[in-house]
Amino acid sequence: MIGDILNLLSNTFFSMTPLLLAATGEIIAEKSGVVNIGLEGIFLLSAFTSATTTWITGDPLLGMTIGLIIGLASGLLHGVISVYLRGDQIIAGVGFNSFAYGFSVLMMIYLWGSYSNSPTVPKLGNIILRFGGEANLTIPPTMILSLIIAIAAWWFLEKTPWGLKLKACGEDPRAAESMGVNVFRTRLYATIIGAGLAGIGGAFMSVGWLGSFSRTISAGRGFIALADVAFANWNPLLAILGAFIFGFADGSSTYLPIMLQKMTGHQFTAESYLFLTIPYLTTLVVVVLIMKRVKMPRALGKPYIKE
Amino acid sequence: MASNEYAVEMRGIVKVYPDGVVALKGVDFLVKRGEIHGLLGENGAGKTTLMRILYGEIKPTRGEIRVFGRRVSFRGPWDAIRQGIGMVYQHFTLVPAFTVKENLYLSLLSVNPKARLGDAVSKADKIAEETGLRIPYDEIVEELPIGVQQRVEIIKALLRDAKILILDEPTSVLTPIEVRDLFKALRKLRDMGITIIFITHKLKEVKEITDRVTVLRKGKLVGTVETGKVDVKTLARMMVQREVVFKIEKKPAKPGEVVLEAKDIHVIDEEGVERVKGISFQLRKGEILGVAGVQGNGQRELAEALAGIRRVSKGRIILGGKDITGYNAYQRYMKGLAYVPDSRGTGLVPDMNLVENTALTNLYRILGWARRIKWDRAVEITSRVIRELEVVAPSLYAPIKHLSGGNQQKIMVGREIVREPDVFIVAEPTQGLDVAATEFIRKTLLRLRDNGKAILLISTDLDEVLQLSDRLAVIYEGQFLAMGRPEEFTIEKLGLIMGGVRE
Amino acid sequence: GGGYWWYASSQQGGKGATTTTKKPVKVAVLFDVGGRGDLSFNDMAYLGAQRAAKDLGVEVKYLTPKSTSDMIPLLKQLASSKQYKILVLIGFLWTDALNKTADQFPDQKFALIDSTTGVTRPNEVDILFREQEVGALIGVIASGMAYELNGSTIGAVAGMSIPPLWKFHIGYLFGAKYFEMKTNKTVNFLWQYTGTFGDPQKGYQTATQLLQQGAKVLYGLAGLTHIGMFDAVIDWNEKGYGKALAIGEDASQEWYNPKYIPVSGAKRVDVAVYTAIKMAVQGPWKGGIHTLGLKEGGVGIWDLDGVRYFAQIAYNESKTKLTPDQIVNIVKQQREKYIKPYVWNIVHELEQKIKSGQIVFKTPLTEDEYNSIIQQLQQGNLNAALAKGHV
Amino acid sequence: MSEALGSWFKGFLEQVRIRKRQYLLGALEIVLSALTGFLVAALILYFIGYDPWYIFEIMLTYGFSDLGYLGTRAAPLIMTGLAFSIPLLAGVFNIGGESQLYMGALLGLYVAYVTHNVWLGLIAGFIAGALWGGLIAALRVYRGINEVITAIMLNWTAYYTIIYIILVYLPNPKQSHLSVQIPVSEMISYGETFALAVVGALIAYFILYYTDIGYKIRVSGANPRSAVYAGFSPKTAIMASMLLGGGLAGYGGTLIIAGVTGSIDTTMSTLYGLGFTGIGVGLLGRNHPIGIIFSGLFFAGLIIGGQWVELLTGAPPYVTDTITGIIVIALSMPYAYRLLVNYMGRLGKK
Ligand SMILES: Nc1ncnc2c1ncn2[C@@H]1O[C@H](COP(=O)(O)OP(=O)(O)OP(=O)(O)O)[C@@H](O)[C@H]1O
Ligand SMILES: Nc1ncnc2c1ncn2[C@@H]1O[C@H](COP(=O)(O)OP(=O)(O)OP(=O)(O)O)[C@@H](O)[C@H]1O
Ligand SMILES: [Mg+2]
Ligand SMILES: [Mg+2]
Repeated sequence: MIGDILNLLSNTFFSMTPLLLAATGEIIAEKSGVVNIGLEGIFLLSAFTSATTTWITGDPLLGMTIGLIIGLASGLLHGVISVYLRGDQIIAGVGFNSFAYGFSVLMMIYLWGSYSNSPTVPKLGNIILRFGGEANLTIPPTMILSLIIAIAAWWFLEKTPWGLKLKACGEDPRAAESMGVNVFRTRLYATIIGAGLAGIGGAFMSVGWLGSFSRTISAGRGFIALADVAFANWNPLLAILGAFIFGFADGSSTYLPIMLQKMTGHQFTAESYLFLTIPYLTTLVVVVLIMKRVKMPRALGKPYIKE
Repeated sequence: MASNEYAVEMRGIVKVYPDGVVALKGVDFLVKRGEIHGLLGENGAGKTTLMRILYGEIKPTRGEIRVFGRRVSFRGPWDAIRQGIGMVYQHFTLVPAFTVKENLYLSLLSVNPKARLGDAVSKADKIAEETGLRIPYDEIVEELPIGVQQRVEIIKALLRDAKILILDEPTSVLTPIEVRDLFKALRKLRDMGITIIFITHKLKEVKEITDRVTVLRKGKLVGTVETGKVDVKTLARMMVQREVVFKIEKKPAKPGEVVLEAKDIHVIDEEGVERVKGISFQLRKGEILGVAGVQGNGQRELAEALAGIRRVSKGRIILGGKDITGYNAYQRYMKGLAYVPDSRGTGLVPDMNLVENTALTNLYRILGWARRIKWDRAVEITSRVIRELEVVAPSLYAPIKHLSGGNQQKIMVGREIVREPDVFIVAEPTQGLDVAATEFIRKTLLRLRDNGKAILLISTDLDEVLQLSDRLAVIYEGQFLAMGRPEEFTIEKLGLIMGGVRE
Repeated sequence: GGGYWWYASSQQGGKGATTTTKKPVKVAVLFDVGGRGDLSFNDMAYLGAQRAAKDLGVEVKYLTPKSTSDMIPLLKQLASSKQYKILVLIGFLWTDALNKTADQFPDQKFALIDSTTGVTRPNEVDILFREQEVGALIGVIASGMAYELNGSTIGAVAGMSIPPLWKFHIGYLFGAKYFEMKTNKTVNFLWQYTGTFGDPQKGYQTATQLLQQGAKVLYGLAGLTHIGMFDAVIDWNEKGYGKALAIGEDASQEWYNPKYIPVSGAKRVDVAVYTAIKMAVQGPWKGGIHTLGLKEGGVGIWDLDGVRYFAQIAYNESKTKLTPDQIVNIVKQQREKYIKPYVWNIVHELEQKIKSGQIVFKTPLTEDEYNSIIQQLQQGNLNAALAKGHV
Repeated sequence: MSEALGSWFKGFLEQVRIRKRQYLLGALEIVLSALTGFLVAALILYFIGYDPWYIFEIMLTYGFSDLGYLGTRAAPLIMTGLAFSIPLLAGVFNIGGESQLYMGALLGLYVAYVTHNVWLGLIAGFIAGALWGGLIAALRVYRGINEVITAIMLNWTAYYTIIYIILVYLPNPKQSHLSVQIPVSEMISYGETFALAVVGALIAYFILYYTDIGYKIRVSGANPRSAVYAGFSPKTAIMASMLLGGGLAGYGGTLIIAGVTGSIDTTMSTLYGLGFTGIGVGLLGRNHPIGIIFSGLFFAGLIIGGQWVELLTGAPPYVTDTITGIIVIALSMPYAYRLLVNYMGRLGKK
């Protein structure tokens, strides 16, 4: 039993990590007024590049670094489009997702002639706590990193002058500018950093978790991360909670039926689809229960136009 | 050396906005060191545009700028700020969701990145000392009265030790008392050697505070004169190129029966604060009831309650003998009530065009079969507004945000006037209007009254209320402290009562 | 072991290739939504088609529809183009579209793989599989392996609840119960639908849950999703949480990690595709519904040649650093280590029963039917899964 | 009614006349961005070894040749496009079009199946979608919950629940992977499917720009404070926009059932992804119903043509996703091209 819980927690730690990283990044970007729904795409590209790098060099850490860099690059692209070219941030994101999906697989075909998945590559190690028997807890270091980043992000936004400037850009760019904040540059940097974090998340999926890239590796998690941002009411600390709750509920959605099956011997067929709704309904219920009025940045998604 | 006698030299400034509007057609603008320099001009003359250029917010299409003799070309306000330029906008540029403290800190950072929150406060305190502009620190900006917000704006600019301070229509939302304090502060600043550029439409103020004045007209320079050497009439003529009458002749009122009656109404706002504490009054046909008071004393809430935008927590409202307390705004407008809010941010939809904005309160008049909107009707109405109020606009279909403040105001007032309402509630109707427009709107209000309309005029402009109203009420902390005929009040007396002092 | 059929055909094919010299015949293979890269029937279909191209010298074109709403228009356009000797449709999603178009194009040949319209038409062959048969063999083997890992629980990571998986489920459970019956060793059985064929992380999670509940052997029936299951099993061993093995399906997937994936079930979609094309271009063509099972070599357990064949492909795609020989050797050792002779005996005996037609499995038509079969099996009533004969 | 339509049409022409320059610029922008998109895509294709021009030729010729096919493929996209854009005008970010479409399809299918009447099905579909959308709106309006969470969570909940319902309550005894089916005799033609979609879009256009509720929706989105001032409640506007948007998505879902498949399969491949594509369709249509009709057709064409690329060139289908992605990105920044145009203009003068 205790073993089950620990295992459930281990699962949670894995599945919450990319969510938390991406959500934190997105919060930073959105606080500056830029929304980036291309997270799914960033996950894919970074997961792919980091897997590739690791495959070539055999060094997952280097792989993850490249994943980060690709994330930053995607951020640069989205930043330039939505800040300087006043592009529609949502369209750009939608397009980027489709591009990333197609492109990562094309590259995979190009490299390995494979339509499905990359070769298995070495993975980052995990912290393993053994409590005897089948009671083990697996903690991916990246998860700890993601916690640190989330807390740091909160501190940065709430406690530092840069944070204040950044938030001003998301609240009222005109005011911010009149107070000498360079809105364009701030937004660009925020977008780049935000995407970078998502990049780490994507890299984690392939070189931290599975040890290979497959074309559907992100499986909608980019959008869950977006939901987490709103769930957290744009507060990185709450994003930790959100990611955890979702991750835990997600784990439970497979744990419960298996558990019941083991106890009762009844095998779930169609009903398993109902179990699969657990994480989504849980999140919804939690939100309905705890959510007070959201405080989203007022200039969110609106390009800053001076004249 | 010669060039250093000037704090600001702008020469041959041309500005063409992206949508092709030519706002400035080669303007020369020279400001001496340490003077208070007035900038006058009709609505849409280009004052704000010129200042936004000086402040580096937008780039001139052509022309050269020197600050303290140095040739400059700003990439953004942050450059201007480093050159010691500070600006207080017509529409404030504070982050509404931040506290005063945070706003001040933010602007301090732009000149001193190593500053800490504490520094901002202490520095602000010092400035408050010198200038007498007192402000709270921990309040959320958007919850502050306009007057206070403006003080924050000014201190914000001074925090960055601005040597040149631009004020765009600072007085258009202030009461005489507030204006007096402001002027005191400005004089102190001038004595401290700070150069001030002061935009206004109120010629009295120009005479009172400025050393020299520059007048713009339709994006061209009319001239720069020593304030001492010209009288108000001359300035007005320079502005509008025609004679302006300042005393509007006013027939005696012939009040008819009561059309609007408020019975002990109370209003509680979002924060649960009671903003209106039991106000009763009767408004008769053919009379103007003025409400004077300092911003934030509940006049906004009173007006909104009467207009049906806010629920009353207690009391009744009777319109034309009918109890309309339960009606929403839309229904009241249909019943012949009209309301002009004190804030364009409320009254207008910036991204919608003139026609759509006119439709806002005229909606019920342009609905056809199956609640269909007859746009051709809307266009007619809009054209009428534009014609009758001489609105300057690129086209019927230009987004309203591209109009100058004054022209926006004209649309907002005009669209109500053309409805010929029986009861007309107007707040700050001439806010930010040039003399001509002001004159026009005041005349219109009188005309409506003579045609037997009932008007409730809420204004911080005492000249306005004294000049127009047949009866006058003074509001203080949600109550009418005094009610009487305008002759019974002097400006001084009013000021005292508005400050809460009963006689 | 499995695919006799394939060797047979490839030899014939050799001849076929030499004979075809004139301008090549065109055929089109229309994948399922999602197309290649599912590590399952789409990829297998591609193999078969490629081999057809090589052996029969036909020119094969491929197409992946974006969704089921594209299928009817595409079929119509392709059929009326009269360009393609045969249109090979992969996967049950095509069933309805074909059913609605086949009659309008009497002289266009169609093949529907892994499903049937239930209608016999002269211009249409439907080839589907008796997955229960391979499932059953795997069930026995898995149970045996579980005991070698001194456990008694076997599990499966399944994709979505679709007809082919119903059949796998029935077979797999039947096999486990058959093993129980023959050895009186109880086998605990865990089956989990992940609701997706494309989410390796879900596969990983589900697998760890199953392993945590004591499963020793996991059967992968979820395409890409069960790649995650493989990874989970590998990690489980490497982390020393316990010993566990995985089993692949459709293609031989031993190469992914021969140490922990000693065996996979075969579902020869490639053969089906190949045969369909062959019938169309070389004849004799005969419309109708064929089901392939152990007897026809349509399903089975990959033998070492099969393992080597796929290891070679993976090696060429540099998806593994191990050479085919190395892989085959490891697989050989692991099989010897974990699949004891007594298990093979049971397997062969069951295989005989099936091939000889002594027993025939039921094929459920609705979720209800499927459920009731599963429940009775679970209660130990093996015959509930049989349409003919009994054990 | 005719009077209404008549003068509405007059008004429409009037708008076109007045905004000619605007519309021309818009068109120019679209053309320019499409070109840029194709250019960038071409480079990438070239570098990974495909012949871009041949590929584009196929996408365009095959994508836009079979009009019936194009129309039906566009129909649901137009609807989900509207489902995103209409709420957006009221200030709501509705990415729930996906599941609003599912719900519509399910109920539409059920009703059409039992009543043997597609039209009742379409109505039912609309209602189902509207209610599902209304749920999101209600949570946003009365509980202040951000619509993005609600939408994403409801999307997946609907996805799995519908599969369950089909497997357990609406199984098709003949084809085990399908839901019950509406008889072919009852189904509508491709032409009708598209026509019905266009009608839907036109009605949306009429409501948005020629009725008071539409006007209220737009005002509330553009400036809630003004809406309150004018005496209409932003909350009502949000509800209305979501009911309308969701309803149209559901209607679109039913259109697929009624016009194309006649049933839903238990892997949801009949419906999956249409809602998400709808986001792109709506925004590319500049959130304007008429524009959305065209962007819907555009997307449909790319999808259709893309399938042929694989058939004729052997290039993987992912080539199309890549190209589409790039083109969409290129279309996201009209301003960039305005800059370009202005710049050219200035060069011209010099
Ligand atoms: N962002 C803009 N885009 C296009 N035209 C603009 C823009 N801002 C102002 N204009 C136009 O430029 C002209 C000058 O505007 P400006 O605001 O400078 O006038 P102003 O002198 O400040 O008037 P007011 O006294 O009413 O504030 C006006 O005709 C206005 O319509
Ligand atoms: N009398 C008042 N009491 C309390 N708050 C006020 C008062 N007047 C204005 N405010 C708040 O200050 C903020 C800015 O004031 P105001 O509404 O006049 O500016 P605005 O909405 O931008 O209109 P405009 O465009 O005319 O400046 C608004 O959010 C308003 O809520
Ligand atoms: Mg101005
Ligand atoms: Mg003004």
